[in-house]
Amino acid sequence: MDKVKRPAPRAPKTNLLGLEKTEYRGKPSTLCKGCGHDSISQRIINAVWELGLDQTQVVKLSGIGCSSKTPAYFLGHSHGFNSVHGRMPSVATGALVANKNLTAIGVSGDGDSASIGIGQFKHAMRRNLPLVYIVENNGVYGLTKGQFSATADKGQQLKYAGVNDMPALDICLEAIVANATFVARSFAGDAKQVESLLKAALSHRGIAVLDIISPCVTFNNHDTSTKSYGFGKEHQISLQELNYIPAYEEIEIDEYDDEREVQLHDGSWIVLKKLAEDYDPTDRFAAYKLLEETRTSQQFLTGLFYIDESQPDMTELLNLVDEPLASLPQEKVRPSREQLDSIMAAL
Amino acid sequence: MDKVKRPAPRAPKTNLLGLEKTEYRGKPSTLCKGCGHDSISQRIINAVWELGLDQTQVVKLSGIGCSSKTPAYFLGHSHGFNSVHGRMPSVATGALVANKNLTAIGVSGDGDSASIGIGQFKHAMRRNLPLVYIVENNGVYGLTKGQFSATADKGQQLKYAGVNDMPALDICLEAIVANATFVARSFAGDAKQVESLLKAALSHRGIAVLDIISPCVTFNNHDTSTKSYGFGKEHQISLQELNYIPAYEEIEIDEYDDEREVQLHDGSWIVLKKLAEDYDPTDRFAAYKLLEETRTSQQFLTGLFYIDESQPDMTELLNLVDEPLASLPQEKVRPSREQLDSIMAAL
Amino acid sequence: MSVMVREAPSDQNDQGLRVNDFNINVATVNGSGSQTSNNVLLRSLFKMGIPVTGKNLFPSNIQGLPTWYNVRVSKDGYLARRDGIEVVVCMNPATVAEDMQDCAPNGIILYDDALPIAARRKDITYFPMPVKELVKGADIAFALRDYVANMVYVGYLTYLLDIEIDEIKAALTWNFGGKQKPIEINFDMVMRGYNSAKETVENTQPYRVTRMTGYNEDKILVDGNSAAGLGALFNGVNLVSWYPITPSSSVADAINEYAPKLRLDPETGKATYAIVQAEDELAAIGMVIGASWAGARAMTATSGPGISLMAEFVGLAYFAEIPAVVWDIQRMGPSTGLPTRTSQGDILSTYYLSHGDTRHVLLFPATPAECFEFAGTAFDLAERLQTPVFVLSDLDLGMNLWISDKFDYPEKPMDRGKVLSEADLKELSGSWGRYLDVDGDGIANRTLPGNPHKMASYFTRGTGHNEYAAYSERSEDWEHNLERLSRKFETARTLVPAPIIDAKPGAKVGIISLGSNDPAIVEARDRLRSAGIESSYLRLRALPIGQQVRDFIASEEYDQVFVVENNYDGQLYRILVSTEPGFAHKMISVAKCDGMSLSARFVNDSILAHRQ
Amino acid sequence: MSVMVREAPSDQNDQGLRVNDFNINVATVNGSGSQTSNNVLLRSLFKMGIPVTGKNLFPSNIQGLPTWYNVRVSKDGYLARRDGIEVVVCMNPATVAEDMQDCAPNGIILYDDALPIAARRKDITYFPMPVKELVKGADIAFALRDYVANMVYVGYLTYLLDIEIDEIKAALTWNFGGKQKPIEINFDMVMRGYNSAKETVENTQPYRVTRMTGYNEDKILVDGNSAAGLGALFNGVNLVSWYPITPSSSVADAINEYAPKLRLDPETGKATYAIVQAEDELAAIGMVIGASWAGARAMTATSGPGISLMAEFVGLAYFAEIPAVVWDIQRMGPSTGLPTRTSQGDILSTYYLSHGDTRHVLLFPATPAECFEFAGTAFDLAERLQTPVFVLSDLDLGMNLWISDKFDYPEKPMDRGKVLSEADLKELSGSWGRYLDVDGDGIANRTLPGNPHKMASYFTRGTGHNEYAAYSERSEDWEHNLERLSRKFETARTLVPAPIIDAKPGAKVGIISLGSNDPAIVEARDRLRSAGIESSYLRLRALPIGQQVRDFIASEEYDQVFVVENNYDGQLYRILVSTEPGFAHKMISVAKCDGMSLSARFVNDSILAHRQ
Ligand SMILES: Cc1ncc(C[n+]2csc(CCOP(=O)(O)OP(=O)(O)O)c2C)c(N)n1
Ligand SMILES: Cc1ncc(C[n+]2csc(CCOP(=O)(O)OP(=O)(O)O)c2C)c(N)n1
Ligand code: SF4
Ligand code: SF4
Ligand SMILES: [Mg+2]
Ligand SMILES: [Mg+2]
Repeated sequence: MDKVKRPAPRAPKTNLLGLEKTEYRGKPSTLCKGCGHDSISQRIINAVWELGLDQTQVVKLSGIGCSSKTPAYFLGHSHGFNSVHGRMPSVATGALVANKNLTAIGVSGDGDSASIGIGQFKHAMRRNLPLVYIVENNGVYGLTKGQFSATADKGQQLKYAGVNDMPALDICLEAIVANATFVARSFAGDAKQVESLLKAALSHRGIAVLDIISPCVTFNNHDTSTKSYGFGKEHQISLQELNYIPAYEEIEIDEYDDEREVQLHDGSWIVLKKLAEDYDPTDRFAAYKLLEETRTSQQFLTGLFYIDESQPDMTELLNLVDEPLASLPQEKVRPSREQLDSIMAAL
Repeated sequence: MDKVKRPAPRAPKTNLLGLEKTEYRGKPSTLCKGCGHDSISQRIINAVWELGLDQTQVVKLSGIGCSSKTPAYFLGHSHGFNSVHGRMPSVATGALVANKNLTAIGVSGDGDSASIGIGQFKHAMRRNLPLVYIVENNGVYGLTKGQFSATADKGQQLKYAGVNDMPALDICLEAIVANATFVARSFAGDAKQVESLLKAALSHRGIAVLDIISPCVTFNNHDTSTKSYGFGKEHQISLQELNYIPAYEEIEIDEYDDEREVQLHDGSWIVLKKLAEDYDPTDRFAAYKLLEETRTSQQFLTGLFYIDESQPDMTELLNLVDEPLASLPQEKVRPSREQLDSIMAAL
Repeated sequence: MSVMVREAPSDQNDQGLRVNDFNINVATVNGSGSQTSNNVLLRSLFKMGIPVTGKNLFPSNIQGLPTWYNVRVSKDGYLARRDGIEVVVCMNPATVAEDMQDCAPNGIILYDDALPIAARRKDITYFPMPVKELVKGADIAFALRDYVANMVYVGYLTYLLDIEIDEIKAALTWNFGGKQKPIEINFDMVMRGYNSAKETVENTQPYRVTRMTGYNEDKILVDGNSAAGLGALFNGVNLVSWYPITPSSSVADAINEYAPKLRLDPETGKATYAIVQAEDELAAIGMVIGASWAGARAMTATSGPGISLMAEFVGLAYFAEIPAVVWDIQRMGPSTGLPTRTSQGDILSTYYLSHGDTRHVLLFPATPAECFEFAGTAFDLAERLQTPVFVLSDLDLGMNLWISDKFDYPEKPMDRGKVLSEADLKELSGSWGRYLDVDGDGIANRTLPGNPHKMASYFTRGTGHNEYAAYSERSEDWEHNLERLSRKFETARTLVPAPIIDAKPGAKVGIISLGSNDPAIVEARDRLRSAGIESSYLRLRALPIGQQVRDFIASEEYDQVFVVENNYDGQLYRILVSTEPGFAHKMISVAKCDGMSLSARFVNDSILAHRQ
Repeated sequence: MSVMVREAPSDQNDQGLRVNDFNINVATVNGSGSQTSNNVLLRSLFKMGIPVTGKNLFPSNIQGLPTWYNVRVSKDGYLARRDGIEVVVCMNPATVAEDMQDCAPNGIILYDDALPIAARRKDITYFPMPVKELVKGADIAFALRDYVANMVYVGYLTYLLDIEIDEIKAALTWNFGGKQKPIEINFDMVMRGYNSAKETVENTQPYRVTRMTGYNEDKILVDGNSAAGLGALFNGVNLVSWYPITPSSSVADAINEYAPKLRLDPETGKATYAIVQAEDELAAIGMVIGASWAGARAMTATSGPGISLMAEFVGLAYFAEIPAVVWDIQRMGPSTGLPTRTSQGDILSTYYLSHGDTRHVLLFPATPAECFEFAGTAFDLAERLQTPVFVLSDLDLGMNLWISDKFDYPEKPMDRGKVLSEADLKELSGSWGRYLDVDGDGIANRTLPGNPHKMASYFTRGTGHNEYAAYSERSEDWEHNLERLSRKFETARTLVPAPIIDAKPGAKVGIISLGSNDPAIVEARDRLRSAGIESSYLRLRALPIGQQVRDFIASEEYDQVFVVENNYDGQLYRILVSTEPGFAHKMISVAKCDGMSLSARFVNDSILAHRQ
């Protein structure tokens, strides 16, 4: 394959749309100082700004929780919907069927997606819903003051919640088993990786699951917790070095055996630079192996685990007209008098 | 390991409790003639009778569907609970916490467990609930006349429901990923295998998931369907030959490299005779590999995919008194007047 | 119907015959194909111009259990369920004994001669049918035999009752969509039955049908659920997200069937609609809410259990003010109840659905034509009021075939409600409030995602918010918001379909009822009249009630106002009483709930009991 | 309380001082540890024998947003929320301006001298507190500084109001469970505040507290949720399955805390209970139903959104007749609403919860002692009636600390209801009917899984069934079953807790209210009396209503019966009116819903308005 021009490291003051980053801010956060979720919000602002997306064509959806509050804190010019606990996916599904041209970012928590919400999570994967599905994973219910969620490690101890004696659900494994087409894990403390993954996810065709470990500084941040900053900083191992290259930047082709490029639906590229052993993120089976191993060894491995650009997303499968269903004029959605007459005649 | 005395092939007229098999019947079935579910009911009757279980210590639970109706058709002397759609696991959880000495058989359908019920399914796995969880899997909603369920194959066509363009959820994969400790697949048409698996499942510690392909003769039984009798008879491949050996039968130990014996919680054994390549059902990872391969190749592989007898089940983890909570006398559950006084004094 | 028929029912017979005025009950086994025979029977009678209803009494199972089909022919045009069966057809060994017992005095009984016959009654004429023999006689694939066997009783009835053979043939043709082979096979079997009857029977029994005019002309025969589905398609539905449940599934089925014919873009052949089978009812309503929030016309169809599961989500739509259309084809509850029996038992729980202070808009269609119409009304109201709108039909209306007026083509343009476009925002130079009541009707403006105006976006939430959709925990904001919501509810009173009132001068009795009870009320009023009791009738078509309903209840003319409904607790009665406490003393609950549609007799007797 | 206090409120001051009769409002930032300071403040006043209430007004977030703590001291023993704040403590820059504005005429304001101060008012005395300086002065770990800073205002108040220092110390000791280190650190900071005040201030302001007797003796200070948890543990709870939700979580927390001390088997050290955190509310109620079906005492605690999610399952328990205890600690709905504000908005939706004809038993505790008691009552009723029982508390009662009577030890043995043992079945020689009403009270016998008798088993289902639990679609069986269920509901009327009635001779005004409104009613009645209006008061403790409630409503003595509740739609009023339509005309709804508990003033003014 090809030699690649890296994007200019220093981001310009304004983006493709000539807007400054401040334009992409939301309301001030009401989360605890230092909450991982706030840094993820910042990553989203950066990614969307750098991609030069038009905020009015983006929607933000969430369930309930500290994490689910965050859509109020980024992209202030996008429509947002803070729905009910664990049911964000169905709301997003409806919104995207109504207007398939929207770019949808879903924000959820581990309680919201793995406990009450695992059902809708699963079916969103099956449908390959064109949604960037971010799970801000801190292993606890933050907003209700620190109970264990379904992603809490077995044997973990918390001052308030006691010991968790049940095994964790692995968001990434759950996603892949249910046929998700873009599955990655990252760490709120790793700004660069999160942003590259966000950009790639926003360019992906279908569901893109980002399981982002996002420490709850108030209820689950002591170093023994795998969801803490301390643990993350100490133990995070990146599977690859990730670089996103937008479609508009030309890229020259040429062999590099320590690199893989995967072209995304919109023509952009995600470049994966091998760090440890070689890994093929298009091999679903390799993903199982890797994730099962890291789960048992409690390794904190991050990166893009699986990607498949070949699957049609849900709205494609519905064979919808090009125009959003929501904006179709009456002529297009009300059949003719003659059509009614002929049906009446037949009954 | 050891040479093994096979149990007498011909079942005796009465069982350990001196009861005839007819004693284990339920009400007459109201399902369609030839429905796979009816044969599974028969298998349950045989297994429970041959194991000589006391029906009064068994409970039958189900959700809603043709499959979920079947508990009325077997074990007429066991308490049964036909609950609501997709929520059998939570009802079973409550019942088992109330009385951990009960043997619980849960019957569900693919719609009941994979569509509306995947959430409770997942959490039952996590908790290692001591339940024999049978999914009578026909790929459709029988009782509502043949719509696709979440286990219907992608691309499958049905006269009434049209074409299914979504990938299937694989019950066994979903179970293993969520930490189930006994996972098997079988075919309603394979009486011997179903019975061996049922017996093993009834002896297992924790959750035992049986994904039994059970043809819906009315809505999904044409040979092109992977859930049909035709397809099953034609394509079923058994991973192992399974033999269940009850605890009371002595078994002599001695090497056999084409056989594995796994001892179950109650001292009984499940003997797995290798048929194709060797397979270790205690290797979770091998299970993924196998299931993912068979899923992609649309192979119909049956057998015991995974077993782990080492995990405590939910009621063990709760550290409950030996006597069922439900039958504790008032002295044991009402603290003393002194205890109340001291609490009052402290407030 | 409620306006056409006004003569008293008559059991008179001219020269000993009882013409166009009796009940037929066909007892078969479900899954045995009897549905075809019964539909053919019903359709041919309908096409003979005879007022007729067919009610299918089927079990909650797929195959092998008893099923009954009850046909009422009524020259007077009474379409309610009527007790008493004059013509009994027995095809089911499991129930033959009971079925024969149910036969009215001087009735007739047709039965498969293979059935075991209980002691015969003197007053009854028996017609054994050599079904097996006739079926053998025909050369048809073995597999099909069971299915066509039921055509034998159609043949016998055709002969005995004088049904026009051409109409039978026409009905068969219609039923099989013109496919020759099945038409022939089945018609052949009908004729074998017909001829066997002709040869073996001397037709002295009194029951006859004969062609009528003035009633069925340009009427259609259709079920309420198909009408609902068609109504949705003719009123711009964009998304149907549903989860299968009896008796609502046929709403989605109808849409599935008609949509490709009606709603594909002619140029591209692409769809202007989407049908999504959700994983459960929570997801179904969630998708409806998401789609409606984004500006689409979205609906779901369900029944009681689904309504209960939607409770939390409905509260969100109510409070965040998002349109949603939910069809509840009511079946017998509580719980799973009787999935194949009818009821109006979801009125209370739906009206107050979800925690906190909530009240919802409910529509009550009474006929297929109204199902078609209300499909549009529901969307218009949901988008105008920005709130969930429930259409409460029931199994009887939804799944049975009814004689109906042809559906009127929707003349009014669709009302998409207060949606600010980019242009509107420019005009307002971007300043607007999502929950700001600009004109006093309690309804605020909204914008749709994707609106390119920089100030279009707002944040939707189920938590407390102020007029500008900002999060707020302030008491004043909360109260202010609830005040506006109840102002909106007052507006709803003025927008929902007005009741149909048939006020009779001098009537002292007022009757309020709803939905599929209409035929029973109509007939009961005629009976009451012949008993000297004149009544006025208000058919409620929606909640909340408007001024006309209040006036009717308040009217000095009526010393008693009976609230007639098909549930156990008198649910509508409870709502009316708590809405109009001032007149509670004169309202009387007339409620019954046994899985059957109401009969005129029940209504008549209940009211009489209070007039002694 | 409702019986103790009967003098009129007094704003009099002897020698210019206003003693034990004013409000304190402390404005802080949540997550800043102010809870400790406030609890210490409240507890020391309580221990001084002074009637006092503390209401925590906190945001739905974890850290950084404004929080207020409102303390009312009332020598007359009035514990309702009272408008007007005489003593303001400002610690939060974000709200200092508003907080100061809220100060009543002639009030005093204590503030962190680092705060920006708005224009000063003439009538107010200001007390700047050198918080930063005092904190610096003490040598404490940097991390702890923010937390102890709040002790400064405790010190200032202690000096200004004359709070007994020993009680402050005692309260601190209690609060930190005797741990010396934190006690010292905090007490030191209190004293620094105290001394700084003493040195810098000449205490001419009028507000004082002084020890009282006759009120708080052998009373306790406790929140309703802890009482509920303790009540469950003392009444044999076997399973608590719950899903976290504000404001109910502290019920499970209390059980978590006390259970190991109270409910481990002394010999084995094993648990006689289980606490299971479910994956959501559907699972929580499902587990409760499964466990109760198997014979355990099982409960869950939730709030509005959870109640909505439980709707379908509750219908199953109602119809299959399975006990279940559900605590609904009501918060502000609809939807997610205001999770940290109080309301009584779930009455209607819970009473009619689930589709089909359903009505449920609701209990309304008014005090922590009653929460403790009703925890047992709920289990007894659920097992006796074999039906779900809901205990409707609210955030105000559940999460705030209240002065309460000590809890009475449950004397009555637990009522496990009609459960047939193996012996019973032998006696009946195995013949019994699960839904057979043997004694006319509408309640049938049940057996538990595991009962070794051969005939013990039966099949439980939410579908139609006959008296022997066999599946049935027959109309008679269905009606018969619903008839029995309503007979059972009539029985419930006789078993639920009777209302507390305080009838005054000659009273023309009747007042009906429930739950945590009690203090406001008590105080309002005193005000009304001084305005010359005597009233009788019925505190409803349960639905369905029994004879005493009917008689109260029907009583000739009262020309008006006011139904007072903390929601918008007058939900209890609607239920009472539809239950007693004959007296609808004299019932008047007095409802308000702004997230705050009701004030005596609101009740008083609303009733007065109708008496002009
Ligand atoms: C139906 C329902 N049940 C319970 C709650 C209470 N609740 C709010 S947030 C939350 C858990 C949030 O956990 P998570 O999704 O991990 O988000 P986090 O706060 O940790 O970011 C719960 C249980 C609710 N709002 N709705
Ligand atoms: C809440 C709810 N939604 C829908 C239904 C209708 N319903 C009954 S059974 C069923 C599907 C059953 O499918 P499956 O579990 O595969 O059982 P099968 O009939 O195929 O054996 C549905 C949707 C219901 N009973 N309850
Ligand atoms: S509680 Fe935890 S998750 Fe919630 S805002 Fe604070 S730090 Fe973040
Ligand atoms: S419909 Fe299908 S699943 Fe149901 S009973 Fe008939 S064959 Fe079995
Ligand atoms: Mg979390
Ligand atoms: Mg199925």
